[in-house]
Amino acid sequence: GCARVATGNDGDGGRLLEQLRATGTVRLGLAGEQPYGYIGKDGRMTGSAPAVARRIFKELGVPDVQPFPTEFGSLIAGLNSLQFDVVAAGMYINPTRCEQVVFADPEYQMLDAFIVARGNPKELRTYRDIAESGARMATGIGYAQIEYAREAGVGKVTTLPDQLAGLLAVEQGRIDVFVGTAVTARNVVRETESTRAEVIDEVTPHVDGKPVVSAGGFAFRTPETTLRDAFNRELRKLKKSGELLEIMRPFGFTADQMTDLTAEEKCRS
Amino acid sequence: MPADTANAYTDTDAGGRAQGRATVGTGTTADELIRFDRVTKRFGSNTVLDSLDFRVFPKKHVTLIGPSGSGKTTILRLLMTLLKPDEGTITVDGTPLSHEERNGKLVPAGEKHVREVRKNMGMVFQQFNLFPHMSVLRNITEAPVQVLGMSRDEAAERALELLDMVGLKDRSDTYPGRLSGGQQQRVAIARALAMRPKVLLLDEVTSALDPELVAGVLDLLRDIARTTDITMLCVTHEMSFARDISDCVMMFDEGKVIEFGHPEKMFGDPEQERTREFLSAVL
Amino acid sequence: MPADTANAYTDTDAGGRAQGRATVGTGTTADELIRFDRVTKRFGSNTVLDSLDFRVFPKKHVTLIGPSGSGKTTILRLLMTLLKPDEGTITVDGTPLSHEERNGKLVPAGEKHVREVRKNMGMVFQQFNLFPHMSVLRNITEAPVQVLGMSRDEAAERALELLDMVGLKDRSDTYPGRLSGGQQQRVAIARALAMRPKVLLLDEVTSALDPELVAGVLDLLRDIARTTDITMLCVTHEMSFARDISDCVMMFDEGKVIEFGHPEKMFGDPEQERTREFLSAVL
Amino acid sequence: MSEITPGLWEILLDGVWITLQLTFLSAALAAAVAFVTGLARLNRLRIVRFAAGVYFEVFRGTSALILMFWLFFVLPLGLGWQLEPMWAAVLALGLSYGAYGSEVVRGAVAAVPRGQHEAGVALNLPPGQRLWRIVLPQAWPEMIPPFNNLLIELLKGTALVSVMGVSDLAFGAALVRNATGQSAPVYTVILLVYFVIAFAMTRGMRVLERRARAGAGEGPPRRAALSPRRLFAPRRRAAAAAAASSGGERR
Amino acid sequence: MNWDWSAVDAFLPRLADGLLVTAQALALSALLAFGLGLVWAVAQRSGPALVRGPVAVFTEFIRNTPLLVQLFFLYYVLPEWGLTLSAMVTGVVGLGLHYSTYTAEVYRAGIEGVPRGQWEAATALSLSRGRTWGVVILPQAIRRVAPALGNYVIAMLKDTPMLFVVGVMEMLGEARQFSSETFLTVEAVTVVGIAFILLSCPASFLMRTLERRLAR
Ligand SMILES: Nc1ncnc2c1ncn2[C@@H]1O[C@H](COP(=O)(O)OP(=O)(O)OP(=O)(O)O)[C@@H](O)[C@H]1O
Ligand SMILES: Nc1ncnc2c1ncn2[C@@H]1O[C@H](COP(=O)(O)OP(=O)(O)OP(=O)(O)O)[C@@H](O)[C@H]1O
Ligand SMILES: [Mg+2]
Ligand SMILES: [Mg+2]
Repeated sequence: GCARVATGNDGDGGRLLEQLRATGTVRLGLAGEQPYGYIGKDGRMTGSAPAVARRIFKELGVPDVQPFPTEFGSLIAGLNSLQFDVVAAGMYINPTRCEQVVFADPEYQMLDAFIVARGNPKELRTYRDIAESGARMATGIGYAQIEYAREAGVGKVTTLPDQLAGLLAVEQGRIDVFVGTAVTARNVVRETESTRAEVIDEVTPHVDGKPVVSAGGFAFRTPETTLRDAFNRELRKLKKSGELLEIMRPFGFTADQMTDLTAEEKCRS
Repeated sequence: MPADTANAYTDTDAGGRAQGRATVGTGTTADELIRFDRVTKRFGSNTVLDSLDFRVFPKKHVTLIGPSGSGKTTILRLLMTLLKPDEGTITVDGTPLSHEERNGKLVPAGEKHVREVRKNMGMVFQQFNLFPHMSVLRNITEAPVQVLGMSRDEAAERALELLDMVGLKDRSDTYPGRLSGGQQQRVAIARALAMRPKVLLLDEVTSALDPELVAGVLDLLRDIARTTDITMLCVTHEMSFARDISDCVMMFDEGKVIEFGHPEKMFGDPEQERTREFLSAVL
Repeated sequence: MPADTANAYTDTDAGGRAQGRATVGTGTTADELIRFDRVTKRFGSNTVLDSLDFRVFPKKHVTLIGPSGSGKTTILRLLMTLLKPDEGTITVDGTPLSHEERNGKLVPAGEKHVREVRKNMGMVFQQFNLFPHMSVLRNITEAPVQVLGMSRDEAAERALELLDMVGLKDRSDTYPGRLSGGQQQRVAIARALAMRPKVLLLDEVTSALDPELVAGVLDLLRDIARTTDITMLCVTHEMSFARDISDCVMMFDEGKVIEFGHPEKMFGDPEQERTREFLSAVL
Repeated sequence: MSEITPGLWEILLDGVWITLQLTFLSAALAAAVAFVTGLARLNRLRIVRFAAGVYFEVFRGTSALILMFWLFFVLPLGLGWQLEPMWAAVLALGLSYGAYGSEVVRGAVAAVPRGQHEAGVALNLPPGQRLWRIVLPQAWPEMIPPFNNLLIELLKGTALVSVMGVSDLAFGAALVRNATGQSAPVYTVILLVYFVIAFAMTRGMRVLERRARAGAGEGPPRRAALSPRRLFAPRRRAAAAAAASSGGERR
Repeated sequence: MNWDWSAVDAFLPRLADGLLVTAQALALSALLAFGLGLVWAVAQRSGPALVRGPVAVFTEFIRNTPLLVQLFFLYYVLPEWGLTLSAMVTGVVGLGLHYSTYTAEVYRAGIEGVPRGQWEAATALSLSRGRTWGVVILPQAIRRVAPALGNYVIAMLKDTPMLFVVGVMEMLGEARQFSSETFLTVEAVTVVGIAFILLSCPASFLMRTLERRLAR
């Protein structure tokens, strides 16, 4: 079909879940970012978020998941313009984003990490270091890290399509530091067996002077609270049984990164 | 000789100084085939035809002569509705070209009306204007099929007759690009005749031809003039041809008919100085 | 009259049937300015010049005549190195055009060598070929400055002298597009002379001009022929001009010199039937 | 190229298929738009000409990428309905390349000699028939070479949809690059693939042109010699000359 | 449609930044396209056979493959081969190189339009090859093709948004950044779209006037 009519906000929690059950397929918006959602070496969709989504949507009676890879910066716009049904990219939950979409409860929490040249010549360990040394920093389009950097007083932030571009830019000296989530940064450096770059782990961002622990989750269009609530119920079951960690562990997640934070809390902070 | 006595001049022709209206042939107003009433045509500030009046009765053959730019082509193009007059009325077979009656009022002619009156006219151009992407046969049959609603077979049969007449029966499957100029012009004449027009408009049909090809085309036109009832309006510089076929020669200058009459008279002993000058230059 | 006795024919001219070598002027081989040795030029299968031999001594004025396509322009273009001969050697002022000696061996001429021998020649074209984007003055000074290494001032001074000579001193700042054909051609002549060539090649320099402009250009060339030492090779259809300035007229046909001699003789009483025919057609 | 596993090759192949579909569908839309707009720009009525002219100017003035962004992200938010990404892409490409194509149609139709129109009138053919049977068959062969250039531009333009997340060839390349962590193999491969597609399309258009000219009563065009520069786009010279002389921008 | 004028206000300063970058990128890549195109054209007209073939193949290749992919290639592949260009340089080189293959055709048409007699006159005056090109042929060729070149500058302008894919913060890049921070996509993208129409319509109108003037 060519044109679809939007479900629109009819104030009753949306009917997307019914529709998904009817078609049996849900489309996941991915950002091509490891480990959250990406295309693997075998050419198939993989990542923690699709894995979790597959499990939960099965429980919800939607057997099929279809990847819709796009750029991180286009995820929310793509979701709202109905190109896919769910953002499954481990997106950090923050107040600005909460104005645009509704989040399920986070499935993980995480600190940030820096990819820097081997030996960390500029000695960058915190956002403040970047601001003070005037190092050239890059991150992804639409990443939450842009805001964290601004908070710390970093003047200019370059944006690159993904973490691989970031790693290359560091290796090639185009930038001094690429900022991403801890697992992402660690994975990309490990996977490419980079000899020219290394990862500074566990960088804590600050907002309003207070340290922030970021937490990421699935996002839905604002009216679709029924679907979100159903999703949350299943997610909580997985958390309680510990199955969530089992699903996410192959992608580099650890018990530390499991969380009981709720979307509501993260939307407020 | 004043124009108002023109009708009496000879049996078939009017002639003389054209202060009033030039009239070719005799009959009542109802019989007139072509009638220009105070027709004025301007291009920008250039007045090409200036309140022109003339009439032609059926079956007459009229030759228009005059210096370059005097408006001969313009007259034919007005008749063919390729141009619209700025003032005045042109009537063909009793029907005005540029107006029609609707609910008792005269309104500017619609496409349908114009196409209806256009059926009376056929035109042959200096540059032939055959359709290069159609075979000779198709060039001739296309309009009868599309406009007159003939069947393809019927149209083809008639086209072959016409091709036979113009001496090109064996070239019916050829494309125009393969024909000589003279052959192309003969096809163009056949194409115009296929629509069975009442009036045939011929605009210097031989002047784009190599000299050795002119005779063939003129002979064909002589034949047509002799053997058919068709009315002809013909612009030509071939004076001997004009003398052969014309019932009347009209001399144009500066947007007016300055003299008209039987070819013997016009070529032999024209009254106007301007006509004499012009003829001595071209003869 | 066999060609090998040609040198004795008159003081300045050779003439007669050109079975052997046409020679214009007298002197030793070392003095020869232009020399064609068995030069053959073909375009595809069309042999335009067929083992052509001729010599011209300095300060002579030679006119080439012959029917269209006989190869007159080709000869000038070969001399100007706009074309290369297929066989044979062309020598100008003792230097072969298409070969040079390097380390005692004859090798095909390089760009530098060709440019060196080209300096001997100036050419004026039928279509003027002035540079439209340069002023008249710049047209004339460009080559002396770039090629001869003159200073701009010196070149300009000399250019103004030349413009004075051709009667266009006051138009030095004009662009060629603003000049009449005759004026353009006079500028082209000045431009060629500015390089102080030994030989001036003129290829139908008046045939692109309106008739009333021809005389001015020919008068200028007559002046140049009379007052300078320059050698001229001239293709023209202006027979009276050829008669005035030429020391020798060469008649070409089918790639050969079929006759040559003093203009009085050539125009008055040519020996070859072909020449007579040609001259009766053009005179 | 060993880094590209069969699964990844499959992604690229799917991408080629999407690219071909996109090219074909948007070319069809563009052709329709080009004919409608191009003929409208020659219409008798001033208002029709003006409207078509405005369309032409606006779409020629916009950047194809921005138009796509707009159709993808703005139109749905504003209107509350959403096109499938594929169809939004076809719409964006078809509308903008159709605008360029209208210039080709207009030029070719205007170049049919006046005498042909007049002969049509003299034979009393109705306006539609004059256009359809007389004018267009003669204009059509003239349109093919510039249409070929446009088609190549359109093929190249399809790569823009990858920015919108449509999984065409260029998007497939980004996925493969991300999966393998290596850029050189995959980008070299897909540049070659684009080139091969462009080459095949050019050859196809040449055949079409030869047919059209034969159908228009002309002899077949002279066979181009097999030099590398002619091998590709033998009629480009004419196109460049046209670009140099007429209002032709690149597409 | 909920249109937010305050969003337009907030975006305008960013648009101005983007416009500056667009202008820089356009100016530099246009210069590159003009220069390189001339090199291709001259090389194909009078270079040695050994140069002509490869130049022909190379320009055909560039011309028949997408600029977007070429940008990725320059940005991601060249560094693997040891040549690292900044985003801006990548954009300028990519855009300039791509369009040089178009301007080459324009120059070629222009050069072929210079009458043969001009070459011959230059030869007859013993002007060197370089001088013949530089003083006689090219000035005439370029004069006739100036409007066509201008049209390509407009086409290049409309392709500058592609540079944002390698991180050049031109107008569309600014709009993307702005909307990913504020989610005011409608306003930002619409404003950029209008900006492009406002830039390129008068420009192409100007070019057409120039063309008509030169054609006379
Ligand atoms: N479409 C037009 N636009 C402007 N002026 C025109 C047009 N058609 C004809 N004219 C002008 O009208 C005048 C008469 O033209 P017309 O073609 O009728 O002359 P003619 O008598 O047929 O001349 P010729 O013997 O040269 O064919 C001329 O001055 C011509 O320049
Ligand atoms: N570049 C060329 N390619 C092919 N054939 C050529 C070329 N130049 C000249 N020719 C042919 O060479 C022959 C001689 O030409 P040339 O121009 O020397 O004759 P010409 O004596 O100057 O004639 P004209 O009096 O017409 O100028 C002609 O048949 C011409 O067609
Ligand atoms: Mg006329
Ligand atoms: Mg000649």
